Amino acid sequence: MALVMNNENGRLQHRRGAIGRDLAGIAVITAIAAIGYVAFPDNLALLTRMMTIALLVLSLDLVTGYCGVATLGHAALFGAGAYAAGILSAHYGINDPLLMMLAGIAGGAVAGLFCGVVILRAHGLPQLVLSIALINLFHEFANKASSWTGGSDGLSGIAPDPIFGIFEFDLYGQTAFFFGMALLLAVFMLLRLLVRSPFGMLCRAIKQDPLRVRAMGASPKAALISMYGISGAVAGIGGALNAISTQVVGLDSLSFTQSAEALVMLVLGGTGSLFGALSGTVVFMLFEDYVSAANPFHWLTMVGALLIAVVLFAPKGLYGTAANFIGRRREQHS
Amino acid sequence: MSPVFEVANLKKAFGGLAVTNDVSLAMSPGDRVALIGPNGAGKTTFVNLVTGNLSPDSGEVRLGGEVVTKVGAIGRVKRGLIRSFQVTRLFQDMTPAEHVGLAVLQRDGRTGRMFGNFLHMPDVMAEIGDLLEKLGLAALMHRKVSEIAYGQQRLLEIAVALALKPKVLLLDEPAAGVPQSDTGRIEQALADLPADLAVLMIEHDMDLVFRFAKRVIVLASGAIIFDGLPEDVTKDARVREAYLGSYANASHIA
Amino acid sequence: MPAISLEVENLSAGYGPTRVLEGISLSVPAGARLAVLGRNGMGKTTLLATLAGQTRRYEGQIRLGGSDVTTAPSAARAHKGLGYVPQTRCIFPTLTVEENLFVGLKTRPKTALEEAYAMFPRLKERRRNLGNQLSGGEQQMLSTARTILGRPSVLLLDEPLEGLAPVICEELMAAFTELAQAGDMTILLVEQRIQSALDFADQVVILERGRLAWTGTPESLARDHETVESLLGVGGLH
Amino acid sequence: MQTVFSIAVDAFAYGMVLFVISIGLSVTMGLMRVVNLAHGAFAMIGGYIASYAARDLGLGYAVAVIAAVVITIVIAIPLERFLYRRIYGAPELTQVLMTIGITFCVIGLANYGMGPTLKTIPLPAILQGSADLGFRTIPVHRLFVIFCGLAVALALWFAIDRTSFGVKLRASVDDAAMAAALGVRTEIIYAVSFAVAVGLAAFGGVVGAELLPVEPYYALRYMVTFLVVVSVGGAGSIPGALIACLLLGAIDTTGRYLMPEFGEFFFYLAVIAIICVFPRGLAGRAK
Amino acid sequence: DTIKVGVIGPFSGPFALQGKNFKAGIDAYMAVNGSKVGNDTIEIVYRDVPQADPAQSKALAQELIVKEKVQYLAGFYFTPDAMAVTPILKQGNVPMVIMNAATSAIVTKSPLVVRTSFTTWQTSTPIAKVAFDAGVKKVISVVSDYGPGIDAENAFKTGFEKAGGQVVEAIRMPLATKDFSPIMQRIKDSGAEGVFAFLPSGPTTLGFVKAYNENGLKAAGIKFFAPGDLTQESDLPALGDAALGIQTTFHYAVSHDSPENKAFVEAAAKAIGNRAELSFPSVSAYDGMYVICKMIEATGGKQDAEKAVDAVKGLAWVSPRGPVSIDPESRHITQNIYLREVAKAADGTYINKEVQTFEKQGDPGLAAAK
Ligand SMILES: Nc1ncnc2c1ncn2[C@@H]1O[C@H](COP(=O)(O)OP(=O)(O)OP(=O)(O)O)[C@@H](O)[C@H]1O
Ligand SMILES: Nc1ncnc2c1ncn2[C@@H]1O[C@H](COP(=O)(O)OP(=O)(O)OP(=O)(O)O)[C@@H](O)[C@H]1O
Ligand SMILES: CC(C)C[C@H](N)C(=O)O
Ligand SMILES: [Mg+2]
Ligand SMILES: [Mg+2]
Repeated sequence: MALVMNNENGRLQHRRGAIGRDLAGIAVITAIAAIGYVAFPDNLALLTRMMTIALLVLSLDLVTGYCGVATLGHAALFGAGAYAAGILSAHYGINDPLLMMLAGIAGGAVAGLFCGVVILRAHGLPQLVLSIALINLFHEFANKASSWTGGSDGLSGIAPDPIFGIFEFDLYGQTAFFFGMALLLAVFMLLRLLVRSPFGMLCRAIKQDPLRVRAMGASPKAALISMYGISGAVAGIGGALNAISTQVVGLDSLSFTQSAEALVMLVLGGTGSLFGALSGTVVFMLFEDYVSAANPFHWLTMVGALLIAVVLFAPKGLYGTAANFIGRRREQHS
Repeated sequence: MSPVFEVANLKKAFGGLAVTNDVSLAMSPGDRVALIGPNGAGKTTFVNLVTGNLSPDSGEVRLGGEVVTKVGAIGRVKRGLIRSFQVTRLFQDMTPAEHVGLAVLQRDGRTGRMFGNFLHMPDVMAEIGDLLEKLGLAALMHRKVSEIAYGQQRLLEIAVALALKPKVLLLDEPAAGVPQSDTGRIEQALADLPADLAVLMIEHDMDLVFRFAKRVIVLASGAIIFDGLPEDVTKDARVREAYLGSYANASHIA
Repeated sequence: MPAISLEVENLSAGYGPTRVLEGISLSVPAGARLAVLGRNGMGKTTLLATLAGQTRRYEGQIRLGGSDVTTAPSAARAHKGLGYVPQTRCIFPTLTVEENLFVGLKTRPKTALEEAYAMFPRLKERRRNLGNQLSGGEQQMLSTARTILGRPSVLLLDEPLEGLAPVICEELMAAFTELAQAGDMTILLVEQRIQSALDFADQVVILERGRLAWTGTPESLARDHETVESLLGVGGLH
Repeated sequence: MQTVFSIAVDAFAYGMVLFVISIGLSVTMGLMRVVNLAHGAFAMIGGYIASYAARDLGLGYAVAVIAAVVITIVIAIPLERFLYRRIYGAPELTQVLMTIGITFCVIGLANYGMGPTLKTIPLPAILQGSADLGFRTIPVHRLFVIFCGLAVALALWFAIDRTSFGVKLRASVDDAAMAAALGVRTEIIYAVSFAVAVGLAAFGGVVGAELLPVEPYYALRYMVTFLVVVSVGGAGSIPGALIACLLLGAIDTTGRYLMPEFGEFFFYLAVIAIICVFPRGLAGRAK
Repeated sequence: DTIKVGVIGPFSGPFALQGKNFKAGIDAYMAVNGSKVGNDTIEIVYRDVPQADPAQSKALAQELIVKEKVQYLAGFYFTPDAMAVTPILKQGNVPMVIMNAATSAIVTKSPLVVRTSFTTWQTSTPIAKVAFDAGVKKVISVVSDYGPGIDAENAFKTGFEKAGGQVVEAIRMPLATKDFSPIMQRIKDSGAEGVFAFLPSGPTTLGFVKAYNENGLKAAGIKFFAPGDLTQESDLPALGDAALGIQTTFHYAVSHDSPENKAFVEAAAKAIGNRAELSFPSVSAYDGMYVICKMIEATGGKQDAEKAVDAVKGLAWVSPRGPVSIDPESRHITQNIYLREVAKAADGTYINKEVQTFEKQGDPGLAAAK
């Protein structure tokens, strides 16, 4: 039994564990990306799309997995980022991808703060419904503001310049792929720092018992709203990447469906861990891509079966369950 | 000495039930007060009222002379009014180290920091170590709270309150669920508190009450029916009947 | 229902992969009053919860009044006469006091509720309140009353005095003693206040890290200062 | 004035349709605490069965309704036994994943088996046509739905608040382990409640089919509507759900009349406003 | 050689029916004409985009071009999905044949786009004349509040006002509208003699048409005009008697009486399995395949997008829907638009019966945009 664990030892182990997992994380992401690059050199667009969605799912994990906020409207943040970047290019002719990215971050963060303020007014199911109401309002608003957003026809005319004036966003999607990869890695690293920081710990505590946190003198609401802002920035990066690589922004990026799909991916991978968010996205999208190409007409049944199977055999999500299993093995061996 | 903590004419009713009925009391630095009374007398409600978890129907709460009735629960904590919970409220997925670490960081206003890790902050770790050692939880430091026994959770509850370095500490049945073998640790931890701290403890374990308190307040049906020295409380007929029963006759009081 | 016996043979149990109890064997005759003692985290709650069918059992047998209930689910054990008052009270928070008691009635008529109110008049005053609006002590009363209403033959009590006023504690212990002596119930009591437990029990077991470390009578334990000190961590009993 | 009356009638009728279709979800979500996103899937299955019975087999409407409810329950029994039982008490998000998975499967299978076209349930002669209210006419079918809604509301309220089954169900949901320890056979309680909820879903799917026509995507298309009305009412509260349906029906109808182009804004802003004022839903109990 | 054609469309999800029609049209073409063009064999690669999702559409198109090495892209039910693909056509050297997406502007986004379907402007303009000729002078327009709906509203208004009528009110209602009673009340209160409506084909049309009848609008003699989306053939069995007599204008009716259409319907019905599911996207897909085959012929199977597109500019042929041609300027299809009325056929099924023909209609939408 590991009941009596030496203090100093425990700490060291924790420390080593955390840093080890950081490095492992980077290694794994890079490796997967490299494998993806080698295995699907002709399908970089799919991989880029996976990265944009991964950013959305990571961002969702920040509020759902770490703060316990139930939301089916997270695409609002993603879409805000996408439209901000897209409008900058299509209406103002500012085509620098980095500037567009900044616009996306800002758009996402602002939407995040706004959504946070509204969504945090309730808990549980009513909270879920608030988020649904919000995403529908965003969607409807974008539909109405068609002179800005192109409405249901989509915002076209986005023409990002080459990055640093050299790397063009072309048919083969190399630039978009590496650009996305760099962004994803950077975001992942920053988020690893964030979730382990005192602030991250505070958020986890809030998820479990906000009243207790108040009794410790911290304001759950203030913390959650800041987290929402950060989450918005991350989703905004995903949205902007989407706008830059697709060069069209559709209303779907601001839809309930997109939000729900992101939530499904997150839960599939396992909430409350960045790896869970990533693995959920990768598995879901690869699976979907594979079965929908194999049978474009009836693949939905297969996806449904996958989700059911995951709940039955990996109730904490793919990564969550695997991590649990490995953790237990380790404990038994020590 | 001027009181650090003062309550004046506090009233609260749930529906028709007056749970806190015109309660006034004051505590000075260094006070060690036990608040006892029958079940449902309104002790926990009193704590909820003064900490701002409930809002009173009327009356006033003052902290260090400042009226805080309108200040929220968080503001009162920041001013040094700390409570523990009768039914443990802990973060089930977090470890004792994280609980205490969070309390320490929050106290120092460092929970807004978005990088770094408390495990790498020597000052924080030292404080966590000391406190958990004192309460006998050092060995469980990195286990999830959901996996430790109830009695140990009770001790952690107190550790968290202490980590916040209160000026006024309100303990709601700190020893409930803690075995006799460990109540000594609680007493020791309380004894080690700075002398100028005011402590109010709600407790049904009379042995502990009489060892700890220098002053006893008895609450019954929402009103204070006794406020005085421990020696005198067992002599009060109303208290004996409503609360103590045969305990008062026993020879436990040293 | 009259009291029945409870036998446990070589029981091991725990939570998921964590083993907490190891090879516990006990034989509690009908009408006996057994005190289960032990320091913090030694497995007392786990033992009672396992008997009630609430944790994972790995090995061993449990017999209730001679019939094997080892694999029976919780509800079936309850119908065979097992009553369980958990340490954490487990009040149904969204049910009123009366509804909480109602669940405990099993098949008895609604009029039996008065028994509970007679035992704890406080509950009668609060009977329309929701479970989560009760004070700590009131919840404790409700939890105990709820189980007793079902007239169990074997009653498992996990720290039933926690949070109760001294005068109520006395009354309650007296009531338990009476129930056992009348042959209505076999009682297993986990209690932190060793003195109260010893006053009540006619048999004592002490748990140490999930194993039975000591078995005997209250009198012999009171004399055995060494055991008291090493297994209970208390410096002698008064 | 006449217009106002007219709108009021429409609003009431629409609200009751919403109620009939979503009330089963209030049972699963509020009482059993399962976020059952597959509610629409069961409603749709009911719709398909009724359509098949009435249109293809030429059975009577009443027979079709009963067949729909019964067969849907029969289909749901194995699902309850092997899938739902695994997620009682699980975290909400796990339930979301499982029930979305079930929904996807049902959609896929319906699309495969029944084809992607709309299916109708022919109404009997007495439910066809319009009734004259004096100042306007209203489809007889809507009156029928209103009647069904009120009957269902009353029966459910009685079963949940006034029967020992209701108490045991609520106890099981609050703390299944403790309820079991007190002798409540929670599995049976759950199975029965689930069957009732599914039966209600099927019933709603059939009688609501005039407004929400049956097709494979039905299962997801109206999910948001169901979720919203149930949660705004306060999940688990029958009167709450009724009030929410009538209120939201009224807001939606009025908004759609006054400013159709901002219809969605009206509806969702109202939802946000209601929840901000009643953070637990209109009749949500404190937890 | 094998020449691959990538088809992107909604093959699952809420629009699965329309995707199924794409496939039926394509299969029908292959069944009638064989899958060989010269020495080349055509192979179709399907990719599913269940709902409008430009990012996914683009990713799939990219995959089809780069990995599957398709020489032609086709399909595209939704405008944004088509829009997202236009920027990569040139570099990919791939022409794109649009089999549905109905916003006029798409063809302007790339010279490699050819459209064999229709535009909302194209199908909604003639109904204005029909309404005016029927003696209706005041019309209220009611459309779903999204791109195609707004196109329809503008097209009708332009046409109707030109004819001399007046659109007294223009209502846009959210796509997700379920209960249309309040809308019907609005129509009644507006005092219009007729209503022009646009709703995308699918479930909502049922509620709309029923509400029109049940709220007494039909009885009150308020005439109903719409483009054919509202009465697509696959929705007719559900609409039933409620739709009888509704007049719509559209580019195709399954009941169109011509030998070409008979052959097409027979093949397409076989391909789709259930004749009742046949609807307008199938004919666009069929003709799309025809155009692609012409392109393959012209390029001899070599990948040369520009040449391929040039070859079909001005191409004219007799489609199942009637005589059609590709406008060399816009690369959009010029076709007859028919006025149809929902009627009960001899065998008891409901059909759109053609009653009037507007010949050789181009796309007025492009002109309007200028
Ligand atoms: N939200 C509420 N609504 C209604 N009644 C309440 C509510 N909260 C508490 N009460 C009632 O107020 C009374 C006082 O409760 P309180 O928790 O303050 O008692 P207490 O003195 O702490 O008792 P104990 O010693 O048992 O913990 C109880 O009878 C309780 O039922
Ligand atoms: N849910 C759980 N998962 C894993 N381990 C647990 C769990 N609950 C308890 N334990 C462990 O089992 C051991 C025994 O716990 P138990 O609650 O039975 O002790 P106890 O004797 O009742 O203590 P107390 O006097 O504090 O109530 C403890 O070491 C505890 O850490
Ligand atoms: C009316 C529909 C056939 C038009 C199609 N949905 C589009 O986006 O163009
Ligand atoms: Mg209390
Ligand atoms: Mg215990």
